Amino acid sequence: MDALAFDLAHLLAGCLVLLSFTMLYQDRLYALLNVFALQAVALSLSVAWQAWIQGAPHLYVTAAIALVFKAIIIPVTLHRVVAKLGIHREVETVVSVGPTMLAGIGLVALSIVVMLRVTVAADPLAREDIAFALSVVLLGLLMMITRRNAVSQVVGFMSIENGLILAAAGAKGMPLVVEISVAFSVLVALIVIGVFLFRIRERFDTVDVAALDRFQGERR
Amino acid sequence: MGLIADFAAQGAQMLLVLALAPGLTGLVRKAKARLLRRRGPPLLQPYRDLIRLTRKEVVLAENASWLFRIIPYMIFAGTWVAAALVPTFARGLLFSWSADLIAIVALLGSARFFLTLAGMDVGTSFGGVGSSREAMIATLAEPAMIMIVFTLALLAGSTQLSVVAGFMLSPAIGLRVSLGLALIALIMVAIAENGRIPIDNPATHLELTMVHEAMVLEYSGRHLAVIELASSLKLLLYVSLIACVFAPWGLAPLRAHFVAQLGAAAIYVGKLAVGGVLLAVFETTIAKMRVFRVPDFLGVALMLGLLGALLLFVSRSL
Amino acid sequence: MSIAIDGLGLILIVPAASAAALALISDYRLSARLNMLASFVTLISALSLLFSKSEPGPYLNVDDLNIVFIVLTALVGFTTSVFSASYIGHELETGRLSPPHLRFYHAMYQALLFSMNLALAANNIGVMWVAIEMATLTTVLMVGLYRTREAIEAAWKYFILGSVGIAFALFGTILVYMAARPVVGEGFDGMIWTVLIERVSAFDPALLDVAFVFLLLGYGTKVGLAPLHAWLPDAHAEGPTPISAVLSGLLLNVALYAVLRFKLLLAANPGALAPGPLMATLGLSSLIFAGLMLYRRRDIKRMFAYSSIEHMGIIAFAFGMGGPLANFAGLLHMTMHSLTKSAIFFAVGHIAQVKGTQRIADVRGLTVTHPVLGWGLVMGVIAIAGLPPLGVFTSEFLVVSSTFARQPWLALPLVAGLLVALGALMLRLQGLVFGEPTPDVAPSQASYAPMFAHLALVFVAGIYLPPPLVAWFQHVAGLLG
Amino acid sequence: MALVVCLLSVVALLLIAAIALLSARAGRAGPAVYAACLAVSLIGLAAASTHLLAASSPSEIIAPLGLPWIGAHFRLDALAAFFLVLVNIGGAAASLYAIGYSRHEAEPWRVLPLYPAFLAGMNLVALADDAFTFLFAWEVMSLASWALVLVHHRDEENRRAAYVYLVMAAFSAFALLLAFGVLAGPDGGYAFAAIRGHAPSPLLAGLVLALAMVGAGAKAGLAPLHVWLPLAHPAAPSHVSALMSGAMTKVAVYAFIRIVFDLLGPVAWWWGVPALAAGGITAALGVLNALMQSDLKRALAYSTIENIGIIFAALGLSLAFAGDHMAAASALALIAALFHALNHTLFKSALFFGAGAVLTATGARDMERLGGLIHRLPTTSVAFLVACAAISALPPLNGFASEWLALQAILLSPDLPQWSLKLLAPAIGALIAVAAALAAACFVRIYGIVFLGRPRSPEAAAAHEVDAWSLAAMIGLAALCALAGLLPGLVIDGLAPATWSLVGARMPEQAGIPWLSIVPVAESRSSYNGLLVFVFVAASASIAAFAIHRLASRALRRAPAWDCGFPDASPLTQYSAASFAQPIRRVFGGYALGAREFVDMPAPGEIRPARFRLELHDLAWEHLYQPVAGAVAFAADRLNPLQFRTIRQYLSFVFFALVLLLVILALWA
Repeated sequence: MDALAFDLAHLLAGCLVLLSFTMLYQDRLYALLNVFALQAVALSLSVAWQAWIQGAPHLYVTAAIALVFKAIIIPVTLHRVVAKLGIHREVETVVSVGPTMLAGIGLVALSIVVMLRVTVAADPLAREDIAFALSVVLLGLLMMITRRNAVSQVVGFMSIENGLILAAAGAKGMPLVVEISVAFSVLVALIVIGVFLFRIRERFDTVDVAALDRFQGERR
Repeated sequence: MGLIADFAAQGAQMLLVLALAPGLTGLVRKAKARLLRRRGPPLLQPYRDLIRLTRKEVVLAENASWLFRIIPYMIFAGTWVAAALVPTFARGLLFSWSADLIAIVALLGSARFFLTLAGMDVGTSFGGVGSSREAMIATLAEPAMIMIVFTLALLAGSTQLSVVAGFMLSPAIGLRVSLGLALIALIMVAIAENGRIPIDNPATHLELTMVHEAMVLEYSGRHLAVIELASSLKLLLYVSLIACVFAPWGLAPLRAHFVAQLGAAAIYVGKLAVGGVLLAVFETTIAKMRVFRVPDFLGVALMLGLLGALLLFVSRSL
Repeated sequence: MSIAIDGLGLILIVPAASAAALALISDYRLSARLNMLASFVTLISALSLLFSKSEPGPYLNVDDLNIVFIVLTALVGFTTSVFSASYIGHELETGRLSPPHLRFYHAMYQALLFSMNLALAANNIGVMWVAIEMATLTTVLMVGLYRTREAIEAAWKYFILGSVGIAFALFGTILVYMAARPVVGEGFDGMIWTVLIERVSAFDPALLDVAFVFLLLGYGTKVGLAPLHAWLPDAHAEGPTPISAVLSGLLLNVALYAVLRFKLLLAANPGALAPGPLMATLGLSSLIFAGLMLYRRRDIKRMFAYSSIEHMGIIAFAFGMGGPLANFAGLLHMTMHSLTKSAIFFAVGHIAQVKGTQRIADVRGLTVTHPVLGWGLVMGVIAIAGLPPLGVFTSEFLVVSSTFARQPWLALPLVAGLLVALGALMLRLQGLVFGEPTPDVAPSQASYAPMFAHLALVFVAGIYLPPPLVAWFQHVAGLLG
Repeated sequence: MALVVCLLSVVALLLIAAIALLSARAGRAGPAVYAACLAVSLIGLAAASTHLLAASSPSEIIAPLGLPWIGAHFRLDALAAFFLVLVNIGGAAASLYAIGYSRHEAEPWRVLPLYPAFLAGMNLVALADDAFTFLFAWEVMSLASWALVLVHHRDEENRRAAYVYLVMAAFSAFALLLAFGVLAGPDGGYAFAAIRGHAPSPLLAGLVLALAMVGAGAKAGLAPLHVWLPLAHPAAPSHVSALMSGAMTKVAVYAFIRIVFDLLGPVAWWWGVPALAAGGITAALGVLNALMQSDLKRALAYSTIENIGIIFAALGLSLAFAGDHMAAASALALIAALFHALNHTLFKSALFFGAGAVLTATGARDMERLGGLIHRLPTTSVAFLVACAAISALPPLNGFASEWLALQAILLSPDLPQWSLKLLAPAIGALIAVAAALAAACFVRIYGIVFLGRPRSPEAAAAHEVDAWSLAAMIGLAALCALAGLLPGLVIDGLAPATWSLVGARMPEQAGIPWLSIVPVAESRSSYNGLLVFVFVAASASIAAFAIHRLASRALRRAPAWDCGFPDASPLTQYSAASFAQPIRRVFGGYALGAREFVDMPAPGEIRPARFRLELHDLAWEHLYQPVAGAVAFAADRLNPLQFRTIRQYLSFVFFALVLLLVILALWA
């Protein structure tokens, strides 16, 4: 494993984390979607690179899925959703961006501390990947809980999934990665469909999750 | 032979208390009257009353039950048996083993139980007044009595009256605080139990104050006679109880000679007379207290009894 | 995957095939019968597993740990299909469902059974993950079946929370693989359970710890441990009652089973931190939280959903305490709870149909109008409250007494939680079955057979446990350490 | 052999329950079921009493049930045999009574299947010899009685009573469960034989003692855990009330004795202190409350609490003696406790039967609506009177015999070395004496208001005597009360094996003593002869009656009551239950019951009526139960909003849980 491979993988993984931050930073839905598409591209690149250096052809499938499905189809669909449902364009935040960013930095630090401490046995490449993947996951979750409307939550969830795929690809020689990524894509697809077609629209005039929650299990 | 003698002694004692009881009541009345500068009824007046009552017909309230009619005899029997168990002039009587001090207290308690029931049977308001007040007094007097029994039993190591009396005779007994407390408590209890002033006034029929009289208000004729006899028996019982515990001198020992027993009987009558006069003096010197001050009076008795018992419990190890 | 057509294969193939077939049949009576038939065949083949010992394959394996759960799943799946066959017709009449929905429902039912059987029988942690995700998706679709606002709300909540949980579980799985790789080498072996458990002692403990955190939170979300429980009450309350029964009776067990698998790993690794305290804490919090939440419930199904949370808490606590007694109790409690709770949901389904409402306040005096149903519910609730002569008592007896003997200060909150929950359950039960009865809206057609079958099993187990079962449990309890 | 018979009788009872379950709706199943229960109870009674009187050695059976690796242990020793006798006497009497009484039951199918199960549960508790079986039977007993309390479930009050009862029953079961957990140890030696093997450390022993006090006490009605009892016992049908008060509370006493005397190993002197104190306080408090009730059955339930208090006080004394190696004294106190338990079963069952008869005859439980029933219910009134006299500890009945033994035991306590006991024993003695006196007052009140005087309502005026079965049960129990009071020696000798097995001593042999007296320690110390006292009283009473009737007049005339010259028509001018209790309430009520009187007396000339209002507070309810319930309600209210959060907030819970755990991991090593 030569230095270039390591650096490149490192760089790509770092890109994903960076893009997650950028997503946290966005306050416009369209921009958010674009950044997400970008992250998907970065993901597919890094997966492809992993496929190259690990010599694992099946990872190319995963990369392809990431590229086609998440970099193109999903963002486009979500653009249409936003347009169709006439969601107001800005992202409604619970916590304002500044504190969110700080929290995100804290999360990245946490994940690096945890992961680097525990993966001494694994090879350095895997360590970096896992650490970055964990931070991407945490940032995605942070996004889900600090954003109000469904689209941005879906995006947050998908970035969590990006992190997972990154980790799966980084884990050298891990079997079933393709199956797993496929399964996940199904999940994501269902969520999007749920937002778009799957009855949400015919019931609610907004996909603001708060509206979904207005019925709170039991009427008080 | 011995057994027959024992039976004779026992029977003699029972008849003696029965014969003396009205006399004691009469004595107290007489003494009180004299102290009040009245001539007062003759000593034998109670006997006359009893006989006259037994001759009269019974006037029974319409809704009086069978219980109402048998209760007088039960009261009388209970009191009489209790009185028979107290060593009056002789110790170690035949049946003294059949019941100890606690049993005597309980016998009196059962007499009271039925008396209070009788008060409620006809369903008049006065009966209820008497019964409920009697019950209230009993709830304090009986525990006090039990505490006194504790004290004596702990001193003598027995709840058998004969043994207690014997112990009191023995030189082993010195002057004891607990005994003093017990004596005072016993006197207070005796006053309460017999419905004497200051607890109750046997001579009154003033509705607000009467207790015992209110319960027997509906009785008449022989029933009333039996009840009156029973109450004077009770008075006698308490006087002789105090006498045999705190002044046990002159008690004839077990299976004593006939003459000795006669002498003892004479001494006993003397004791009774003294006790009766003392009671009369006490009653004339103080006034009747309100019904709801009675608990304080009896509470004092209970506390004294408990104190006496506690002192003994603690001092046992010293 | 290549699967020999033995019992192991059948429990997967039969549901899968019948799911496909049911998706095509439109007549709901026929499909309901087919549903029952398929579940029955599954049950038979699951029972056959008891007698045929098969070698662990790369994907599938049957061992002492999962055999009991496979049989239990097949059994409850069968009884529930019987119940739903008699239940679902009524829904059609009242117009809450339409024939296409029913077609979908039956297909999904078999798909759910398939995925649960797969998750249980999987010898590969990746396969297990995929199967559990499938189970999640199918149940989400079924919870949303009624298309009421509430149903969609519940389904959506379940979906989002479940997906996040699934994501965590996947991350944990990846970490486990990474921990395994240095020891067992790259490739398939790194995910095959039987291999992992043999070599686990050499794994890097620190990595296992992190992995277990993710797995516990991930699968724990599916188990419904507080504070990850939020999806559970609504999903139970808004879906069709047979699905509520399957959810409480089976799916929670499957998720917990997954947690147990990984607990086995940690238990077998000397260096790893003991997972016990973590599970015990989560369990205790779930128990007390759910017990208190029970008091303010107004919806019957939601109340019993909270009681499921409570019992999952008890089970997690038992496994967290560890030791042969507590583990035995935990396994027993899992079995008893799934039988009892599904029986209770059967009864609740009847009640909802007869009285036309799920509001506790609108149902009274059942023992007067429907003695069989009412006393059946009484028996079920008594069982779930942990009172004899029913099986849950045995397990709670073991949990409490063994805990108190070892850590008294832990037993006190445990007992307090149990008492609080019992108080709430009994309070509501008295309101439901006693007092002046409320009028019916419809006659009850559904059959009582499944409910009483379950209760009979629980009753027998409360008095007499068959030695083979005990042997299984004791062996597994030994493994769980 | 006897053990087998007892187990078979349990099985038979369960079978009866099953049959009743299947055939209960078939109309007239009631008498048959109760007759069957009666037969089985008598068989069990015979078996247990033969085992007890023959003083045969304990026998054991292990059935392959319950916990698989332990099995269900059953054991019949003297103690168990005695309590089986007790339970089965109660069961037989109740069944006999119910053969007639059950005809008035509106929904018999709610009672029939549960009644035999209740009996079976009580029998099984006494037979159980391992913790699991014990608690199993214990809970079955509680559940069956809970369902029986709910027979008249349409009444809101009854539902509430049943709920409180069930929660308290579960509480007591959990307490016992924890106690057994300590005794059994971490590796779960739940068999009593194994537990007897090793004695726990003093600290653990104290823990077990506390738990046993709480667990058994809560079931038996020991203050301050007694509050459920006066709610639940009256709510059930009367024959069940009788069983609950007469038998079930004794089963709780049995649990206490079994754990503390038998399983807990060598006794320490201080074990007696809590039981002694709690017992004395319970006795006084219970009877005071009983005096204040106007509901007949509730008053009886409170008096049950009083008797439980006396029993526990005697048990505490016995523990103290045993701890100081005064075996004989300990045996005396234990005998007093057991004897009193037996007596309470006898007279309390009879009293509840009487209350049931009054209920069926008049439909009223409120004493203020009763009166004059001695004319309408002649036989019932006799049996009830005997039971009242017995529970008021009047010689020569059985209540006096056992309380006399208890006082004798207290009189031995000065020999105890510990100062705390020296001070406590006489104080408790005083409390018990007060309780006895109050009990007499209480039952004078009950009998006087219900049976004597004039009827206070038309129902009472039109009452009719109940059926022969009920009367037979009441008369039989009254006869047993008299018998046990006249020949206490037989009971004491019968109990000797139990005391042998528990404290290693017994009271002196009573059978050989002349005139059938009983002598606790030595004749010079104290002796009592119920038979002789009875003969005396009877003889002198009849002599007096005979003499007067013979020598003086026997004339008798009926006339209106004189009443001091104010004959009044209305029965309402009689003393009522409340007014009878008023003096005692003024004396004791202020402290013990928080009794408050509010008199609103209009000034002269005003026309508005004067008003009198009375407040009674059950302090345990207000200071123990309500705070706990309030705390739970508060927590529930605070937590409830968590049901109404948004998905995002739920997600954030998950998120924070994850972050927390990760941080912990990061800080771990």
